[in-house]
Amino acid sequence: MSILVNKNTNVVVQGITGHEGLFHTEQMLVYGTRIVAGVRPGKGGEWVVSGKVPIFDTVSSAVEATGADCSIIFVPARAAPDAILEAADAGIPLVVCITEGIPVQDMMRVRKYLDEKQVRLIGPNCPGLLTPGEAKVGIIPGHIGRPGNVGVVSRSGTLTYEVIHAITQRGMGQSTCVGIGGDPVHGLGFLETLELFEEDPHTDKIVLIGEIGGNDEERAAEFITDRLTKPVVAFIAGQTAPPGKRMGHAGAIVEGGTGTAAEKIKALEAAGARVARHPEEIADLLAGL
Amino acid sequence: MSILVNKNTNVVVQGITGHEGLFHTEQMLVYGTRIVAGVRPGKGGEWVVSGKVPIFDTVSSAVEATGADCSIIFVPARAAPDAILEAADAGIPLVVCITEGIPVQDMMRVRKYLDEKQVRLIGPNCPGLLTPGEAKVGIIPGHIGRPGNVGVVSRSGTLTYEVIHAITQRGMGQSTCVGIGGDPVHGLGFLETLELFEEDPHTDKIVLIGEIGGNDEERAAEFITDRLTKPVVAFIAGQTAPPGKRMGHAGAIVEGGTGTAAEKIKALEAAGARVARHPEEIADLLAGL
Amino acid sequence: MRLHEYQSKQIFAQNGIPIPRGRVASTAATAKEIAMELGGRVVIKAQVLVGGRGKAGGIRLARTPAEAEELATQILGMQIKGLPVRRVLVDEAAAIRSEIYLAVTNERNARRPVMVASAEGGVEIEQVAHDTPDKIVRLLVDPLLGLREYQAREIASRIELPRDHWKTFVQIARGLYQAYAACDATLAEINPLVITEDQRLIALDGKMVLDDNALSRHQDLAELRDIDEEAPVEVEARKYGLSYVAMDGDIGCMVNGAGLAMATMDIIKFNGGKPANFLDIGGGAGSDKVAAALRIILSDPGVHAILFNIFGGITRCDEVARGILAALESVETRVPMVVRLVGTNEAEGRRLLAGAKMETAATLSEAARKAVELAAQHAA
Amino acid sequence: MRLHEYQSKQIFAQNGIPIPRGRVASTAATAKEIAMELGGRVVIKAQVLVGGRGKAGGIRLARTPAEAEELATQILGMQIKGLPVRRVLVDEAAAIRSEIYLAVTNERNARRPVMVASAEGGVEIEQVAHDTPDKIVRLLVDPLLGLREYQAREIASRIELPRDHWKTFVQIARGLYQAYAACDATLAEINPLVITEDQRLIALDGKMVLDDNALSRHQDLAELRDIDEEAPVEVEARKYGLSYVAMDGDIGCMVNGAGLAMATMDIIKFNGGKPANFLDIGGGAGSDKVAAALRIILSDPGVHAILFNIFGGITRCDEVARGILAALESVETRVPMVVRLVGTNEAEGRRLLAGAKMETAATLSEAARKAVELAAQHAA
Repeated sequence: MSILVNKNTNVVVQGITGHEGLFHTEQMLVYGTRIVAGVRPGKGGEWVVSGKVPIFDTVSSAVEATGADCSIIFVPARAAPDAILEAADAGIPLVVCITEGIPVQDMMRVRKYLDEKQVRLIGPNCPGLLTPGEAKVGIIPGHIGRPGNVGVVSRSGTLTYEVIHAITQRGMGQSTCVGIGGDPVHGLGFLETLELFEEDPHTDKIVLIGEIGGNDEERAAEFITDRLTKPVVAFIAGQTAPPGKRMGHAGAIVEGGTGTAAEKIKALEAAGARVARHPEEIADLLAGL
Repeated sequence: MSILVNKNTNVVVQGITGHEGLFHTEQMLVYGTRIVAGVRPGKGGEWVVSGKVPIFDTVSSAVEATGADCSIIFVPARAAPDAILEAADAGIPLVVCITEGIPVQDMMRVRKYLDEKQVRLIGPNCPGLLTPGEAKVGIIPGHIGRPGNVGVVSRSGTLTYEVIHAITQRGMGQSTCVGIGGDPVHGLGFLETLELFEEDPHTDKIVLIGEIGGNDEERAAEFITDRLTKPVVAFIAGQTAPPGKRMGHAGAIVEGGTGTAAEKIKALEAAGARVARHPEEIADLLAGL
Repeated sequence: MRLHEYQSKQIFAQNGIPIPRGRVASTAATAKEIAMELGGRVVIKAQVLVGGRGKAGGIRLARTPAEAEELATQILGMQIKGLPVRRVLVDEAAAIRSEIYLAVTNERNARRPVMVASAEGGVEIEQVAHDTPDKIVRLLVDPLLGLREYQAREIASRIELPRDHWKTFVQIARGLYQAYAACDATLAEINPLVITEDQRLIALDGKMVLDDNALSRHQDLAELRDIDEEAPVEVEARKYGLSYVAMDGDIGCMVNGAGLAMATMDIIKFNGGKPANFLDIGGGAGSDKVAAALRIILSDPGVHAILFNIFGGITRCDEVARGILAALESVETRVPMVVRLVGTNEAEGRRLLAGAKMETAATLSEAARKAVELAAQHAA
Repeated sequence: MRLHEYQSKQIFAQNGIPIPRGRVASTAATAKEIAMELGGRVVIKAQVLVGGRGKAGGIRLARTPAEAEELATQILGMQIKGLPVRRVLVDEAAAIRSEIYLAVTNERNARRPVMVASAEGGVEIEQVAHDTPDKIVRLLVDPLLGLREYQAREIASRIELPRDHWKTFVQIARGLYQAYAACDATLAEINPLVITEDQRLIALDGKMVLDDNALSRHQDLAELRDIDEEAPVEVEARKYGLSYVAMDGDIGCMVNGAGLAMATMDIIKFNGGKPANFLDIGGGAGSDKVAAALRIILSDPGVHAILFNIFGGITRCDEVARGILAALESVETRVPMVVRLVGTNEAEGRRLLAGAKMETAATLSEAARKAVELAAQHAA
């Protein structure tokens, strides 16, 4: 079992003919993900990946022809807001946007529009989803995961891979790994993901990887206190980050004295989460649960 | 009994210091309507109508101080879209906009915004509401109505007064009279009003006054067929109107061969409504029900 | 307010839509000059604000500047549906491979803008809609987001536009939407949008209708109004804030309120007569407004009787009666008049008018019957 | 990207916000000229991209052109928080009656723009927020509708602005929002917005921070970047697409991925060391990128050791190792290095690097401990 994606998820890849799109389509296919279609305006009717995946001009035509129920977006930042809206308008219930560098005001408008629709957005600027043994919809290296009962949710990319890898190395496995992305305005957050893990009968423990900036972690802590029955191990990156400086991710910035790692750690500890002091401690704490 | 407004409705008047606003505020007060506040930015703290009505700078402060649950708008067309949004944001559930001449693209944006809110808009470019004996929120001459069991809904102004007057003259009375307005994009339509009349235990018969343009009447006919149990007398103004010409109301225009009176009459007759051939027949048909 | 083709196309061009090279001329000599500048075959197009120019001979192809001059002379001498042609547009002729229809207008039910497109351009879209409705693509636009690129592509895909043209088509569709939104249009239409033999997309004809309610915030557009193209009475009516539409009957109508005005016309017809106009004098009928309305009605030589229908609500009947009396002093009337006053102070109003040379009526039916009768007598 | 005060205020003025008369000068002579033009008391303001200019003596009042020249000379010779002052803004001095705070920024949780205002302007808003939170008014804006007039009035009402100023305030607030939206800003701030003795509202100081992700569509704004105001290493890092933030520790870090880079700094601190920088080399670490990163790290004389932390996912460890080896050939290193490679092809990667003069580590903790140790030895 898993949340969000599994082996029956039918995926359409928006921006399938680009360098990244094509590479990761192949990787996802190798992993066993059901990639049913690609979209690239003007190339409808062609095929990619040795004739395995048909290309459509529009998401709506891809959905009509293939019944795709999940989209992954690799188009450049300039076109990505449009791509998200197109997927939403085509009725796709789950949209994963890998694209980095979308202006934040664009994302505010997109989110406003999506709020009226029945659609879940993951990302942007995220590594996507991995349900080990079933499907990968994103760019998380598939081989580092292993089916299991740990749900992983994170704002980060490679740090998440580290943690997944470490969990696997310790003989444990993951139900689903969710990269929610490093942008200040994004889709699915910690709250909604924790809720999904809480409801998932095959997730028994949860790893939450936060970082400086915003107060998603503080709100997650409230949720942990109020609603979550499953144990959580957390880590907050950026304990040494100086204020006012963007640490790579557009959302990783301490502004006006808020969004510090110290606050987040305090909130999570108060909520009963085990907070690792450094990333290697995560798997240790998890094993001890 | 009535729909939408009654003697307990607390009304705030937006644009109370203007010529129209002040005049009709007095008229509404004379009728017995509970006018609890007026709004005019920059004049907060003053009073109008011989110290009877306090002025506030913003709708939100008026609502806070007086608990107003209905707003009527007399501000000029340029400022009216803002006035509607302000009322909606202040949490007012019923907004009546008398203002004529609002650009239609403005109204499309306003409606889009209102769709997300729990607010009912009447108008714009409408005469408002009259619940005889209880309250008038608008500009319908109060003395022409009389409490009774006929619900009146209309896209017109003076034509509606004619009909109300004629109904009263024949010894019948009205539950509520609703002027939905003559603009192509407006708030409450025939459908929603018919639904309210259907649910209102004190409304037994309904008069529907339509006109050329759009297909609100056709959709009303569908509703009459599908859901309405109460008898309807209808009249459609503009049987002699030439195509492509705007007949006074911005919405009264036959475009591309649709929106003709003939089509509307046909649809309403097919739905079982008695359709008057000229306005004086309305009260006759009603009396015969 | 409707814009001329050449005005609409200038707005299109400002919004990135390719249009043919060309200019407007009010003399045949200028038309010839423009043809010479363009250096080839040109199309001479009458600029009048009515449809059916082509059928009326108002659009002609000229192969040489001399022919352009000759055809311009002919067209500038024409009247199309009663309107004299005062200007022609001289456009470079295009070699047309195929014709598309593209427009944006207001969808009342959805309360949103709608893009309308068809691979069958160059003809009346109503005809296409009637004959082959599935050839028309309709796509609603969120008024707060505007037309997005993917939506324009969706349209291109659904009208089966060859993929080579998608990029330009997206630009044109978004430009058209932009023109519609920026100008507060109720219609912005390209018909036809052509694919030329050399594979370009060009807006060959253009039409824009602007929202009269929004003109006050578009001073530049309001100035494009071509008063020459309007019936002088409509120009006069607008000046006095009157809503007037000419019709071909013989009974002039003066009514307060648009719905009531339409209903008055309806009852005239029901009684066997024909209304000469729609006229709403609005609320509060001062004598100058009533006088202007009277003059406008009487300027139509086909009018043989006038019917006043006034419902006194907020405005009292006696006030209106005084307005009518004052107006009658300044306007000479040549036809019989029937007045019907109902509502607040109706008795006093009728009493005031009894002295004037007017028939009064208690009901609308009676008023209509009398007006029909009197008009017939007067015409005879 | 942060704009200078004078740049921000020019954008404000373009959006209808009143600003003081004034110009920017890079010499004291020009400052004197401007003061003469303005013909009265002027304020000389250092244009540097850091806060606290006032406290550092970078904002001074001059009563005469001569004094303006003198003060400009002083200020143009200053360094503020390490940044040399290269330009001063010479503004007409205002007689201030009261000071207001007004800004628009992104509200992450609500995913909307938020207007922030306070009657307590002229001081750090964080301080006001901390001391008297109820003096701060916050109002969310629908990003699809923008700031409406009634919302601006609502703000004016809630900060208890005298009613005489509402009209101008509404114009200023909407102008500020417009500037924020048109420039893709993440912050547009007027602090203080003053009411002058003669009852005008003026934006006395201005600050704009732009969204780096949106600069590609604002070429004009991107050109406003003042490279002089940035640490040369940050300019260099941006050139190579590297994300670099200087810190004051002694252990340089080179990591793939932002979260992992932060975590690496955290573990250095956990092991008693201090990171010298944040540096994310991103995915696919080619030798030129690694070399540039090395040069940047080594340009900091405080660096006494370098820690490479690479997680090989899609990018394989052996590829990264080759990138490092190639980079080492072109850059002379003067400090000990520790490398930790994990993930795809980690064994091969470690084998490749074994030949280089680098310590390797199997775990991040071990790598951090070694780096801390080596840095201490090197510094000694």
